[in-house]
Amino acid sequence: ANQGSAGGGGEEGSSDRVELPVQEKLDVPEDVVKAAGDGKAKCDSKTTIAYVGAMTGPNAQLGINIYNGSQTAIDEHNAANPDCQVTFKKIDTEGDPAKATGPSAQATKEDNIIGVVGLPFSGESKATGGIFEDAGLVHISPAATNPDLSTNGWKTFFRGLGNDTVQGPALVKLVEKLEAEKTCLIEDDSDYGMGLAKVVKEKMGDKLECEDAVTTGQKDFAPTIQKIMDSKADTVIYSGYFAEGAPLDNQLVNKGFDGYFIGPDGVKDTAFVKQAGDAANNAYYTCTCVPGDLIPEFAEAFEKVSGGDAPGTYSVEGYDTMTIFLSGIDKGITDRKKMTEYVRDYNGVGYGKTYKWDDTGELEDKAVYGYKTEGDGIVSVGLIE
Amino acid sequence: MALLEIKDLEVRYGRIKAVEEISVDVDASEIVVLIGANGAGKTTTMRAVSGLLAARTGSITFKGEDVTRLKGHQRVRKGISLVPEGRGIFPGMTVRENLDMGTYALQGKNPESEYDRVFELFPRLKEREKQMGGTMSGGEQQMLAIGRALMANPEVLLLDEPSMGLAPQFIRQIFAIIREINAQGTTVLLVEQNANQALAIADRACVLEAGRLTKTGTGRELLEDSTIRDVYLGG
Amino acid sequence: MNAEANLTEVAPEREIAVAEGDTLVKVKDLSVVFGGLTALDSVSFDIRRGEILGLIGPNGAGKTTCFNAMTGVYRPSQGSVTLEGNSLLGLKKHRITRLGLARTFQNIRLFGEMTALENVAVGLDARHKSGMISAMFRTPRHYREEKQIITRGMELLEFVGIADRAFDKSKDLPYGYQRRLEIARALATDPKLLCLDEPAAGFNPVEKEELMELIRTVRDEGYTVLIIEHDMKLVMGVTDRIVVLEFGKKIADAVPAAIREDPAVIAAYLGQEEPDGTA
Amino acid sequence: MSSDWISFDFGALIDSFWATTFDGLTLGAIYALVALGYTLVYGVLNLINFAHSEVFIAGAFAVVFFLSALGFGPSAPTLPIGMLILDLVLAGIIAMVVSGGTAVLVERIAYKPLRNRGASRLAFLISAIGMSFVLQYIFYEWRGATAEPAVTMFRPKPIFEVFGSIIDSQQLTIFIAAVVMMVCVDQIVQRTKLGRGIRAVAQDPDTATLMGVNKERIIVATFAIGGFLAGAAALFYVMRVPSGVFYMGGFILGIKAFTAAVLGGIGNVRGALLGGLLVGLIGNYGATILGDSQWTDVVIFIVLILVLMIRPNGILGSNLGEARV
Amino acid sequence: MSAHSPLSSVGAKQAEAYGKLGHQRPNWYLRMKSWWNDRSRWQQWLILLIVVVLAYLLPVINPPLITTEPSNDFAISCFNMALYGLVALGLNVVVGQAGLLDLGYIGFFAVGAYTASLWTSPDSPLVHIPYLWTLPLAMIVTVVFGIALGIPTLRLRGDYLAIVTLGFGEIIRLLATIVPVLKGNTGFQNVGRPPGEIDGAPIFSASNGLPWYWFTVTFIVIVMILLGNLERSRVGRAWFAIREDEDAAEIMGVPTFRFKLAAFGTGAALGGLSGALLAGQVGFVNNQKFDVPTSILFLAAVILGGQGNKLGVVIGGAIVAYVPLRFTALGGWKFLIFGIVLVLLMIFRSQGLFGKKPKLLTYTARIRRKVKKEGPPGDDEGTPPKTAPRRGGAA
Ligand SMILES: Nc1ncnc2c1ncn2[C@@H]1O[C@H](COP(=O)(O)OP(=O)(O)OP(=O)(O)O)[C@@H](O)[C@H]1O
Ligand SMILES: Nc1ncnc2c1ncn2[C@@H]1O[C@H](COP(=O)(O)OP(=O)(O)OP(=O)(O)O)[C@@H](O)[C@H]1O
Ligand SMILES: [Mg+2]
Ligand SMILES: [Mg+2]
Repeated sequence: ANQGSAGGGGEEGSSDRVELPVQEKLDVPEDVVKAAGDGKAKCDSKTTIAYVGAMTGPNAQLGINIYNGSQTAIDEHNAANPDCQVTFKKIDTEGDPAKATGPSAQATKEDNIIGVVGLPFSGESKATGGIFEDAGLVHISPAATNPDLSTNGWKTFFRGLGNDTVQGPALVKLVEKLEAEKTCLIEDDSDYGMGLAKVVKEKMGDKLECEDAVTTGQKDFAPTIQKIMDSKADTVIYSGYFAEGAPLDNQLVNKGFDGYFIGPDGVKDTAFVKQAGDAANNAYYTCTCVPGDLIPEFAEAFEKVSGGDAPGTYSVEGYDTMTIFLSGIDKGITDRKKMTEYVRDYNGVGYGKTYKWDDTGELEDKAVYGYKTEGDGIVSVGLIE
Repeated sequence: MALLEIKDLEVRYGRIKAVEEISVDVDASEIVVLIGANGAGKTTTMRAVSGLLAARTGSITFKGEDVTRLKGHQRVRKGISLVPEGRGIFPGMTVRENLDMGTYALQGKNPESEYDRVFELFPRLKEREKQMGGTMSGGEQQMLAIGRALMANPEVLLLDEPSMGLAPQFIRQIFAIIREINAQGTTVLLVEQNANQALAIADRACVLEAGRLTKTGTGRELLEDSTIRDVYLGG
Repeated sequence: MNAEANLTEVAPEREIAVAEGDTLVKVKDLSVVFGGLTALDSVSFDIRRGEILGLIGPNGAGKTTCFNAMTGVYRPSQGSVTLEGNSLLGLKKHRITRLGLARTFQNIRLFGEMTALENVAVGLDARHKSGMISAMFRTPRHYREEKQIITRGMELLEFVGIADRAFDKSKDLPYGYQRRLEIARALATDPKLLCLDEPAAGFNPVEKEELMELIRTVRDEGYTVLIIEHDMKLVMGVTDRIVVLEFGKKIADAVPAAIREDPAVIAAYLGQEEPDGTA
Repeated sequence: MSSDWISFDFGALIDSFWATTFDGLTLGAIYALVALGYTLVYGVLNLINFAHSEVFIAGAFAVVFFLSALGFGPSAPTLPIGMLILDLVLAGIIAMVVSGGTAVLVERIAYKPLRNRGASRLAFLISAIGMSFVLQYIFYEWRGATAEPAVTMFRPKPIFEVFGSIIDSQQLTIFIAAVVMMVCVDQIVQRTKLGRGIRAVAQDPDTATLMGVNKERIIVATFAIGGFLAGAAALFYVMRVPSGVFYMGGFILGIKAFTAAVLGGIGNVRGALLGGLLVGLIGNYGATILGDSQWTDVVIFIVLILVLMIRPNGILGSNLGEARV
Repeated sequence: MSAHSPLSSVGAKQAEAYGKLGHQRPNWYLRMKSWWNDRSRWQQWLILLIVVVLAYLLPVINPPLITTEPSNDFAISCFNMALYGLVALGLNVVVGQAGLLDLGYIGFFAVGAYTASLWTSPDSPLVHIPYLWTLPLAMIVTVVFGIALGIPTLRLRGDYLAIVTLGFGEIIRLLATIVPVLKGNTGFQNVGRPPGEIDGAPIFSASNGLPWYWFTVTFIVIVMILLGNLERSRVGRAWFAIREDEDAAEIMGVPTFRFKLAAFGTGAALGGLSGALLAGQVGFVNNQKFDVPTSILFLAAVILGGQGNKLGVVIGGAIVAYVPLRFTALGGWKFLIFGIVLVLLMIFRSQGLFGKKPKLLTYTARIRRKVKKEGPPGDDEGTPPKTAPRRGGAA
């Protein structure tokens, strides 16, 4: 059903909307570190990197995106390095903090595991950071954005993306770029959504025309929409995930809303476009992630692993963080302590961004990209900062 | 051949054997009475005959047709009607609606004549046509229950302790009515604790003890039987 | 009845503070209205200590309603019910029981999954005090009460003649035993007045005979009994006095012999006497 | 400690009172349709059919698949109105068949065997919960955790204005269709032979059998009617929330529909309608007054508790005519 | 049972159901039961002791096949199982013993978890107290909540109570989201833990399930003893009577409202205790997972184990916790299978795996033996005695 661009949605007065130009291509940096390495690596085949995070449960999709990204890296590496077959282990937490301690403790107990990709969500990361810290097992979260995570003094925690304090201002910046005048801020009840919303509120202050909060799992947003329509806003910042964002945008447009719908990386997902339908045409997104689909070589490899799905949110980060571990293994690292040091001192370019951490485990590269809907996909409109 | 033949009936509740080896024949236009102490299995027998309980072994034949495997509602359609212990009035339906339910099995027809017959037997019901079944007094409920069973114009009417909880006056009235119904051609199988009066109107009677038939005879025979007198009729 | 041997043990602590014969319960101007229907219309009668009072009347006369109003199930629209001078109206049902009024049900309502002894224990508990804490940590009081339950409970079961089935689930008991257990359970609450609602319904004449015997023994124990029953033989045989209701009004209040002759009662209720007198 | 998390803004409600009301009624009509399913089954079997929410979502999946197959997609199609109505009616029928079928299946698998064994009421409840799990995770395994892509049936158009607020075509369609259906069901229960059978089984199943009522057939019919209504609700739900169909979708709506049934008086057909509309309205009003739609459910449940404190059997009382003795 | 009007009375229907339940009770069960009853008192104690010791050692033994590794650390899994056991024990008081259908038990669990977090987590502005103090505190707070919920609602019957409790659970969850102090999804980190260190490392840590498991099992043992005492007392009998027939109980002098409230409070306290334990072990509490499905899982645990049987429901709780941990790899299928198991169980064994009627009297052994010797067989499981017409009665 390729009705996204052609459908009747066009009539909504998008004439006075500012359209940001699409970023046509992304230059992959020369010095990008790829998983394959030089093909000459030697290592013990028991050496294991684990993915710890949601594979089932209501939030599984994000986890699967990451897992497939990591798997892409492993496949690439093992194919290129016959003498270094790294084992990849998947440990499911369902994204639930209360359930995550068991799997995490299990991961720390297995000595072969010397690095962990995960955990994707802030809640479970909070619940398990101490466990990894006690075991000295380094873990790079490819998706958790809560700023507090890096303030625990954990030496084994690293974040493969910018946190909310990076993305929040970018959302505001995007509003300015779009020359919108009246903005409503809608947040969900997730740590992520609330965290971002807090930053946006700090930036925009009284300039916000209206605010509302929705709940995870909600699909019918009548009172919220009523509020937005009453406020005559021309922009909505939705601080949350696509699962609620999509029906919200859809119902908004059905009620006659013709402004912008701006969301962060949690919204930026092709599923959003599918679910919101042609309503998604008004959507812009920010993401500290790199447009993976603009990197054909990555997208191709990824699709082989995912069974045809294009790279999703944080797939690139999944690949990049795994690649960091793999490059360490290729360099002969066999234990957790060395791996932790290796990651701490790492400075390399990935598909996504430059990976170099400060001493709290936050990335120094704070690039945020803007995106928008085009057709039934999402395209980059380039760096926002 | 008898109209209703119960043969070697056995019924269990779980592992509890409630009745066994019960065989009773009821001929057309007869009044047959079952008596027995509490828990002897009278109600169980009645429920098994009307199909509310499944017979474990044995058979029930009605007009020569084996109905043992038929469901309760199918037996009603064949012409077996039970006025259950406790009357079973639909409390949230009016008297009229309760009577209507009696004709449920008669594919669609609601012959006025049936109502007339019931109202003739129980003028009280006519007065209270619009009253909710549940608010009727005990005696009125019993009338309603019998009247409702008659609406289906059954060939066999099973009555389980119709006199229970009724004032003495009413009890006499109920027995008179049973006799009248019977005179109009309906076969009656009656369970009663009020053995004296029941046996007085019975053509034949059976005694149930601990789930088994221990004695059968005409009503008069049992009335005069000294052991029966001692155990069931009192001095 | 072998129970007679235990008579003194059944109610060891009972003391009949007031002389037999004075008023125990006073029902005054009691009315109950359901919607438009006056089920009970300004009924007054007394129950004297130590007597067996019969309450009879045609179906729908208001007997059960009267019972329910006394035991707190229905709220009367007017009138008063007092037990030894204490008003029962508006009290919680369990309070009424503790004040000394116990009843059985027209349809047996035992705790089916409990054993006979446990059923009686629930009744005995009405007089007990031990609560959560004392039970959890088995304080001496709890211990004393539990011991008492076993002895007193068994005595009561013996009294009504079903001690041999003390450890059977009450739903597994024969109907007659269940009726007796209901009486035992009610007695366990140590009532001043025991109310029986059609205790003989579904009994055959011989079983009724036994029940009469039991009721008399209960009275001899010092309990006062109020009984609703349609079986005239039983009522006439066991009661000391009879109150007759019709259409919610009291139409007679006299000794059995007088009731039997009362033309109003005959017209309203008894009808023409059958020769065998069992009706 | 901040205390600004709760504030009452009645002005907001006054400003958008009619719009909020119309919307609440529309939403409430959908709740009411689902609530009827709970109520009917409760009336007849005296048990909460916990799997009813999945019966509903099965219909919603059917609507989505059927309409997608017809070429409906994210944007509203440009069809002649006659065709559109035909398509929607077809979708509705299919949803009703699927939901009805699911309901009957649930009855067969999770209830009938228990009934034959005379299980306790709690056993029925747990069996229903088990069935609910089964269906939910069938959908989960089959379609994943993400919602189905949107199928938009039509873009709502303003029809007329009342008290300065617009009533649009979608609201009108849903409300009128739902209320008409419920009135029909009420008439069926009150007037037809089937209805008499349902009421009889509800009041006394054994005696109903003695009247010649086929209890099993009545029970199946009750589940089927409940299922049909849930199917219709599914169509309206997808109409209103084009991308709200996912494995937990039924559960979320089901709780509110069940609340509606209880609020009105469970077992009472008219109570379900009243309860549904009230829940729709209360939720909307509450969210507007308190400022956040997160309050919706809190307000609904608090009102439920308050109502039950005053009327322990729901507003209209329970059951398809229970004992008044 | 009302032999009087089996058609219309609920009692008779129940009797019918129970009669059939008895029928389903398998032979091995009866045999085991009689074997157990034949043991002398001290033998029973000894066996129980061995079982308890084995229970304590479970995570140490880490039996193959049974273990939840390599997906989940077994000691932590054991802790979760024990925790669910404790939860089931608490809910059983409400549902199994007093017969009050509670679909919102998770609410108390949540209150307990939040109490522990609010008074120990550095994220909370409140005064901080040692973690162990939060356990009684959590119990007190939940009891207050339980009573506050109970007073207005315990008058409601059956399903109405069920929906109200469900609403309560939801309200708690939503308030945890809405009220800023409770920090919604952000949650509380570094919730306290019991004191004690070995080699500088805390004994009770998130990664080490063993001490937590032992701690919880100890609670279970204590609670079971106390609840056992309660069961065989005036309180237990009152609860059981309420469950059987509330009206009759009230009329027999049971202050039903007070005892229902007591059941609610007791259940709430145990729910709160469990919640606080979870908060301590995970060390992090946010608004996730205090939802209706989890609450229903709790209920399923009670029914699965066999409501009314304390040990049974503990095992039921353990199973409910265990299955998803053991079969993580199955993804959503495990819930599907769980659902099928629930349905099948209800069809074939609706009283639960270990359903049995509790004993409600304490000092009956002697008298029971005496009655057995004199009277007819009073075996309360076996073939019910024939209800023959009783002639002459006790005379
Ligand atoms: N639902 C049931 N479950 C188990 N046993 C039952 C059930 N109903 C009856 N029984 C048992 O079956 C036997 C026969 O009972 P039934 O009701 O048929 O007796 P009855 O002769 O009608 O007695 P009554 O004079 O009390 O009406 C009794 O032992 C009774 O305890
Ligand atoms: N809850 C109620 N609502 C309406 N009417 C009622 C209610 N309860 C009783 N009645 C009516 O009140 C009258 C008295 O009923 P009650 O049950 O007291 O009669 P009774 O004397 O006990 O009769 P029976 O001998 O049949 O048991 C009856 O006419 C009855 O229909
Ligand atoms: Mg009988
Ligand atoms: Mg009466």
